[in-house]
Amino acid sequence: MPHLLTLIIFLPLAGALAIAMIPSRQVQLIRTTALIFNGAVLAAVTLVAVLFDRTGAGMQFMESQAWIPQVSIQYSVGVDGISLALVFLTALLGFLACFATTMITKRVKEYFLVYQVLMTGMLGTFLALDLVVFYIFWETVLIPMFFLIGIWGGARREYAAWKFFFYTLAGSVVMLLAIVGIYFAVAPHTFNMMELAHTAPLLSAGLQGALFLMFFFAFAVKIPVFPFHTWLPDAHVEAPTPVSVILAGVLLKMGTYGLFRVCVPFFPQALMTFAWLLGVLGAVNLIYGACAAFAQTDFKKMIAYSSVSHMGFVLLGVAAMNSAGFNGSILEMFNHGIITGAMFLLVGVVYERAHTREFSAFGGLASIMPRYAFFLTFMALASLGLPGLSGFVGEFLSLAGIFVIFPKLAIISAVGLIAVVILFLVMVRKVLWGKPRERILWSDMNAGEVAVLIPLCILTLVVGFYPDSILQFQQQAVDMLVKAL
Amino acid sequence: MISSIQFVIPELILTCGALALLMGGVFGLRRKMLGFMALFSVVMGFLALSGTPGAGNIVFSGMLTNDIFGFAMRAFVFLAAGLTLLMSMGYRWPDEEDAGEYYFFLLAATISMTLAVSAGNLLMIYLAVEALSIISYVLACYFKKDLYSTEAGLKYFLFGALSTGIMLYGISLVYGLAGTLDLAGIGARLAAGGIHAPMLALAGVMIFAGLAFKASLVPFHMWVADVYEGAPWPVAAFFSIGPKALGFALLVKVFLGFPAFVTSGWEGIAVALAIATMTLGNLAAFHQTSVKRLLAFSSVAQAGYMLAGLASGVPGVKAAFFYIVIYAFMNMGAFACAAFLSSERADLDAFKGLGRRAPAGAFIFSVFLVSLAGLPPLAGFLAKFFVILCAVDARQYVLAGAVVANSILAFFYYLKIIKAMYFEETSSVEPIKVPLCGQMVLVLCLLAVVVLGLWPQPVMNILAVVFP
Amino acid sequence: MIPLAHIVVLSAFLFCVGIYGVLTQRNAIRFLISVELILNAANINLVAFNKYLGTPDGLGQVFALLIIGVAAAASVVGLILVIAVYRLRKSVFMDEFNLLKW
Amino acid sequence: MAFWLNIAFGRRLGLGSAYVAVAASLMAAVLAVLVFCTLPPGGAAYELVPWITINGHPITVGVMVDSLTVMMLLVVTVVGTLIQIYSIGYMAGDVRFSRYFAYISLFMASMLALVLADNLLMLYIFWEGVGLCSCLLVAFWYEKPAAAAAGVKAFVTTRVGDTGLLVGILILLASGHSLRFADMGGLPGSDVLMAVAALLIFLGAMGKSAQFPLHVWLPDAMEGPTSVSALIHAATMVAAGVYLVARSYVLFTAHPLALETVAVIGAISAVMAASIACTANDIKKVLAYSTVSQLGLMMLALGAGGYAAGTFHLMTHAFFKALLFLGAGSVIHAVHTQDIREMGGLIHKMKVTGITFIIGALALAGIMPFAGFWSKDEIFIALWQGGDPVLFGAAVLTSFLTAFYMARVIFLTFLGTSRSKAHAHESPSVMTFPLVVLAVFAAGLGFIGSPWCHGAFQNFITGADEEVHFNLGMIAFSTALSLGGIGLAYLLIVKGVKLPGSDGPGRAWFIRLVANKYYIDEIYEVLLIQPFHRLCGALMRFDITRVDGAVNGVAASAAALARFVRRLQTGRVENYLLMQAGGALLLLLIILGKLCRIF
Repeated sequence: MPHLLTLIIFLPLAGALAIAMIPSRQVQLIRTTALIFNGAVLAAVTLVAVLFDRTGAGMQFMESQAWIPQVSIQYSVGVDGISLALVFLTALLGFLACFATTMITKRVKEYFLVYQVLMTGMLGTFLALDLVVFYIFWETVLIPMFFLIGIWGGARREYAAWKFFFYTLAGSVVMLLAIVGIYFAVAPHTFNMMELAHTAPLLSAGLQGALFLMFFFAFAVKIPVFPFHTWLPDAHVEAPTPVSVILAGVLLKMGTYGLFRVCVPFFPQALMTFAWLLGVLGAVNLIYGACAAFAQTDFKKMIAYSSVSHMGFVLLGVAAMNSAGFNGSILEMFNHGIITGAMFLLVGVVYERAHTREFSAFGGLASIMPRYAFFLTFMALASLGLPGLSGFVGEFLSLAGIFVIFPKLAIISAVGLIAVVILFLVMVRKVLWGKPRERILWSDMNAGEVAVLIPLCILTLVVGFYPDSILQFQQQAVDMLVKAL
Repeated sequence: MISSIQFVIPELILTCGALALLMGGVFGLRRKMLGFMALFSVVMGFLALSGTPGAGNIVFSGMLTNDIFGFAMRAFVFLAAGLTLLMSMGYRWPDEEDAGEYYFFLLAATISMTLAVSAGNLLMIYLAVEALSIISYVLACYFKKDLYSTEAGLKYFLFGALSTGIMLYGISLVYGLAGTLDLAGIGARLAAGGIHAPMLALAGVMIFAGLAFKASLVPFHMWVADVYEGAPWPVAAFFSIGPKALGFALLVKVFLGFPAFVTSGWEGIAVALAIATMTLGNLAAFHQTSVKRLLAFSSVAQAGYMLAGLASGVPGVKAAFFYIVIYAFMNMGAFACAAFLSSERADLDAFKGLGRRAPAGAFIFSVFLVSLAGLPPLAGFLAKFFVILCAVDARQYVLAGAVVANSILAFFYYLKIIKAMYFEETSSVEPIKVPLCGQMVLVLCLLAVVVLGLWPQPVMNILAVVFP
Repeated sequence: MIPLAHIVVLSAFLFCVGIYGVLTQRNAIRFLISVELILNAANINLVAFNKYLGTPDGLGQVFALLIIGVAAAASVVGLILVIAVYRLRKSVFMDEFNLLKW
Repeated sequence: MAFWLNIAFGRRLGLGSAYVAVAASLMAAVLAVLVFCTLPPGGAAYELVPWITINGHPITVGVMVDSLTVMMLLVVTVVGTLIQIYSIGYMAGDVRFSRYFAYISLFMASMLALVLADNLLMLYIFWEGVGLCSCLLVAFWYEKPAAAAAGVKAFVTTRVGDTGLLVGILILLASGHSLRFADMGGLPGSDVLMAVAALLIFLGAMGKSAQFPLHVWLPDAMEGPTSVSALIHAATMVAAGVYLVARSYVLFTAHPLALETVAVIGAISAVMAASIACTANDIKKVLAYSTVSQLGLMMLALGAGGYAAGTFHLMTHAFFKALLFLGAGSVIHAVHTQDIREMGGLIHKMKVTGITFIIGALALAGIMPFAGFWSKDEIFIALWQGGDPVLFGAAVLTSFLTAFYMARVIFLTFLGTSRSKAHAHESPSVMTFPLVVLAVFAAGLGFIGSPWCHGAFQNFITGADEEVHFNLGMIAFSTALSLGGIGLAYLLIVKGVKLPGSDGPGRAWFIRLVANKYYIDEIYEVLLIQPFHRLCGALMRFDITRVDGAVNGVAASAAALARFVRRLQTGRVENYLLMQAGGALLLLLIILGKLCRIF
């Protein structure tokens, strides 16, 4: 399979073309087509994971093709341990979210068209090895997301779509400047990430710092890092359920992935200088996100803010600059994708029944929706970092990593973790416990809804009990990163 | 002399075509027929262009120059004319009146532009630009019973006459300072030195004002929106690519040919004007509700990006012209889409629900708008990317920053159109049909925008030859 | 012989008058006349420079003639436009032409 | 072999049937006995699979079995099995019957794994696991708002302590030490960091074992089913804190400060909780505070160096406290109230329950032949030897109060006349059988630590081989103490004697203070919970108005600027011209300025 990665990237686009051919009346056929193509992507990604050489630290399945030689831009893709986890996550959530797309009834064809384009953008971002190509895929995500939120979203969808678009755009144009800046800074001029990993660390400290901050700003908006996070609650809340899943599960990871792919290997000196900043922001994210989430009355908004909180761990892991921190950080990305994705699915389940997301409308659901109660409790526990479930491993590794460097931050974060615990427990109490309100005659989750959640639950358990199942893929890549520092 | 005649064969073909059109109009040929005739002569002229003698000869005793830059720009002018013609043929004109004259004027404008880009003498430049201006006034005023169209024509005239007048005065000063109007001669004289610098600067500003007027650079852009809005859609589209590109070509020809101008602070001026142009253009477009005005201001902003390229040294010129080529396609595409999908002076409400009524049209329009905004993987992104690349290379960091900041601003109003088309619904569900010629121009531009976005080599190779 | 400087000052004066007229006149016809002043200022320059700097080919004078012709054409078109507007609005005052704005 | 314990309990969630649960825990009990029988001297450790590597330190999933482990295994499996049998009766008819057993099984599995874990991280993982089960079981009747709130409170409060444990683990990790218990002996002794780590680990133990000031969750946790209270909040889980301290005892013994802290906290908890128990009227609350108090006593013993005493008391306490809770459950089952003021004379109607309860109470009060006496005696001896009069006094006071409140409960509940309107009846045999078995243990278990058995327990647990002698003075003293407590209760409650000065204002103030649990909940409410709510609300508002406001402000200012620029396009030619001319003039000036080097 010489062009496996290219196939993975453009398979969804092919799906989009196929969907474009189908008349918009044949809704079922469109759905099936989208599902088939996303399933094929998942299968291909799984194949990559199976064929992946876990002992190799470098890029694998590389493809390289000169594109614009005048400015040495190459179409270059490859996968290593860090991107593999995220690509798999993307493919999995992409498939599951596609499967869970049952509530979309208007303009189905257009929905799946943009959805497929979105998939290509996300997969490409994680696989690109050339900064320009990376940027192109990165930006490709914006417009489909703008549509997905703006057309199929909730009541304030337009506001949310605008805000999402412009906020993240503001971040990415800064990244564009930084990309151009790094191109001219290194000798020989190149956009190739593999070469940059060798040449960029040689830059002067000041230059590294400036470029690092520019890149970091771009990623910070996407992650999102306090104080650039306010697009997130709006976008997550207004987006339809499957899109929220993708947003939280994959889009946020683009930012953190960028940290690992760009900020860490290119600017080790700047990373040393600004590690405290990352650490502090991580801790702030963690606590601020949890506290802000706690005060929400909207179920989905609460989950959205809790994402901010979880992303704090990823930042902490990066700030740690050691193997535990990086491993924890990457694992946390993966876990957060799974857990929060599932959380949004669960919010969607009650939203479809209640048509509201206010906590005050719920209560006592455990009595009338036992299956729902199980899944929600399970995922809430995973979110709050219960050992034995996947969330804990990432968080613990991140904390263990940061403790070596900034013990005070680690302690503050550990204490802040209590807020996360309170947050999710109180959520469970508000939604599931208590007396069921009168006149609620909601049905429990149907087979489809359960089927989507089960793989996520299994992954949560497996990673929680045997984290090496994921870690073994990334270990070599992380070791290489750490060694380069 | 033979080579001189050979050199202008394309223009001669166009002239013949134009005259034939005038006659055809008099004899009452159908608009469609006239359109084909015009297109035919442009295509023939384009073919003839490839047969003109190689670069290097002096033609018409230096009034025209036969160089590769002029050659490429002539080809570009033919391209722009061809696109405009196709669009005009696809456009739903309200009546059959004055069709012959319309096409005649278009061809005449094309001729004056080809002459302008290959001019070797300031006077020739003035004459060609003045001719183009006069034709443009008439074209803008094409709906002569229409309050808006006539106002547009008059306004264009008022500004145009003043601008060319000022330019002429500047030319006359240059004549006094250099003793010649021949571009090569002026260059030699300037290189020799000893010219009264403030006077030269005064002349420079005056000539710059005249050309910036055509290129719609701030502060000489005030006319743009009013004129575009009053003029018919195809005319506005033509203005937005033909004369604008001409303005830039002449700026390059005149200013980058004068080393003295470049060294005396023009680079800083160019940077400042580029930033001002894109910013003011985008800000003015920000709240527009009239789509034509919106696109007009957008074209002002785009001029700012092109100027940003020019302000970034020699590689920047290449980037600027890459931008101009891409811009021609995407802007023409955007104007064409807007023209076909709505009416004259349509506001944003007219675009509501177009995603339903004309799915293909709305999609293509969105592609053009997104490309204008500069989102990958479309050609508009690469164009902007190269400009930024050159700006950073020339250490114009502020300029590069302004370009990216402006692209955020620009997204706002481009997306507003897209939003109207897709997010909002209307009661009307009647589908909108685009005529065949219209479809052709759309597909042509779409292909260019998409293919050049993924594979920019053809244009880059040509530019590499033009600017060695 | 009149010094070149005098002629240049004259043309500059004409130019300024033209500019002043352009900026202050609300009447489109007067505007046209002011523009003609600017063009003539340029013509004076061309002719004078040609004469005083002694360029052999006399191009400056030829150009002046050409410009007179072109200016005439421009004025004609301008007048046509003014008339077209006048027909519709019964006015030639430019400050009343602001249908197209913002 | 012990690994099989784990497997047997691994994934049984959802199987649910009570019999499966009971059978499984019975099997576990048998296996535990087997482990006990085959335990090699000095314990055994099995490293199983590598789990994760943290900065080069590999963490493995491993099992460690030594005497302490075996003791805990036995306690957990035996008590657990009995309580599950009891639950069959107690939970009969509940809508979520099978869910209950699923949770209980999950708890048992976590608890056993916790006990078996060979390193701190593994322990921590299952530590949280038992916490979760506790939370779920407390909130088992989640329809009751109080139960739901108590569940949350239980988890969150223990989580505060767990954070300490977590940080403690992090300190050990970061300073390059092994997390394995077996390797802990080799740690450098004088390191201040290690003392901090030990204290933090103790913080975790405080949370779990409900020690002051983190004890507040335990009384509230009584909202759960009584069998749960017996299993989790009396016998096993809360003892995990003590277990943890015992398990990492070397860390503490290396640092006198750490050990002292343990003792002081234990003493405060013991006395305070005992005093509160004297005023509580809810039978389960009395027992809950009693648990806090007894756990404090264990901590006190450990802190004073009485390793064997503490663990011994842990074991005996597990049995008699489980017995008491189950008895209380039986009573509640019968009279449908928890308020002891509404009971009375129940011994006539519920003979088995009554007698076993009294046995348990006597054990708790520390009356001669019963289990509690021997272990408490050990603690007294240890404290006496420790030589700190204050700590010893605390233990004495606790012991006295314990006897007092247990007697009070007995007098009010089982003796005297019935004040209950409900028709009480004896519980089914499936509930009374475990009571009887536990009563046997409560009565007899103390002997294994008594001089008659030559201190078998102490030698087993410490691995030493020493003779334990009678300390007649201490025996007499403690018996007198207990009897004194009982006597006081008799006087006050049965005879209605008023203590001199008990009506005085100062005394009333004191009683109110005690009855309101020293206002600790209220202090938390004011100092922590309300500020947290306010902080969250403030942060949310800050988020909306400031952070988001800044973003929207940027957008709005751009829009305002755009509006202004748009207004520049007046449509009037003269304005345009003026601007153009001005612009051109400006250009000229700039250029000229540059020429003249002004700029």
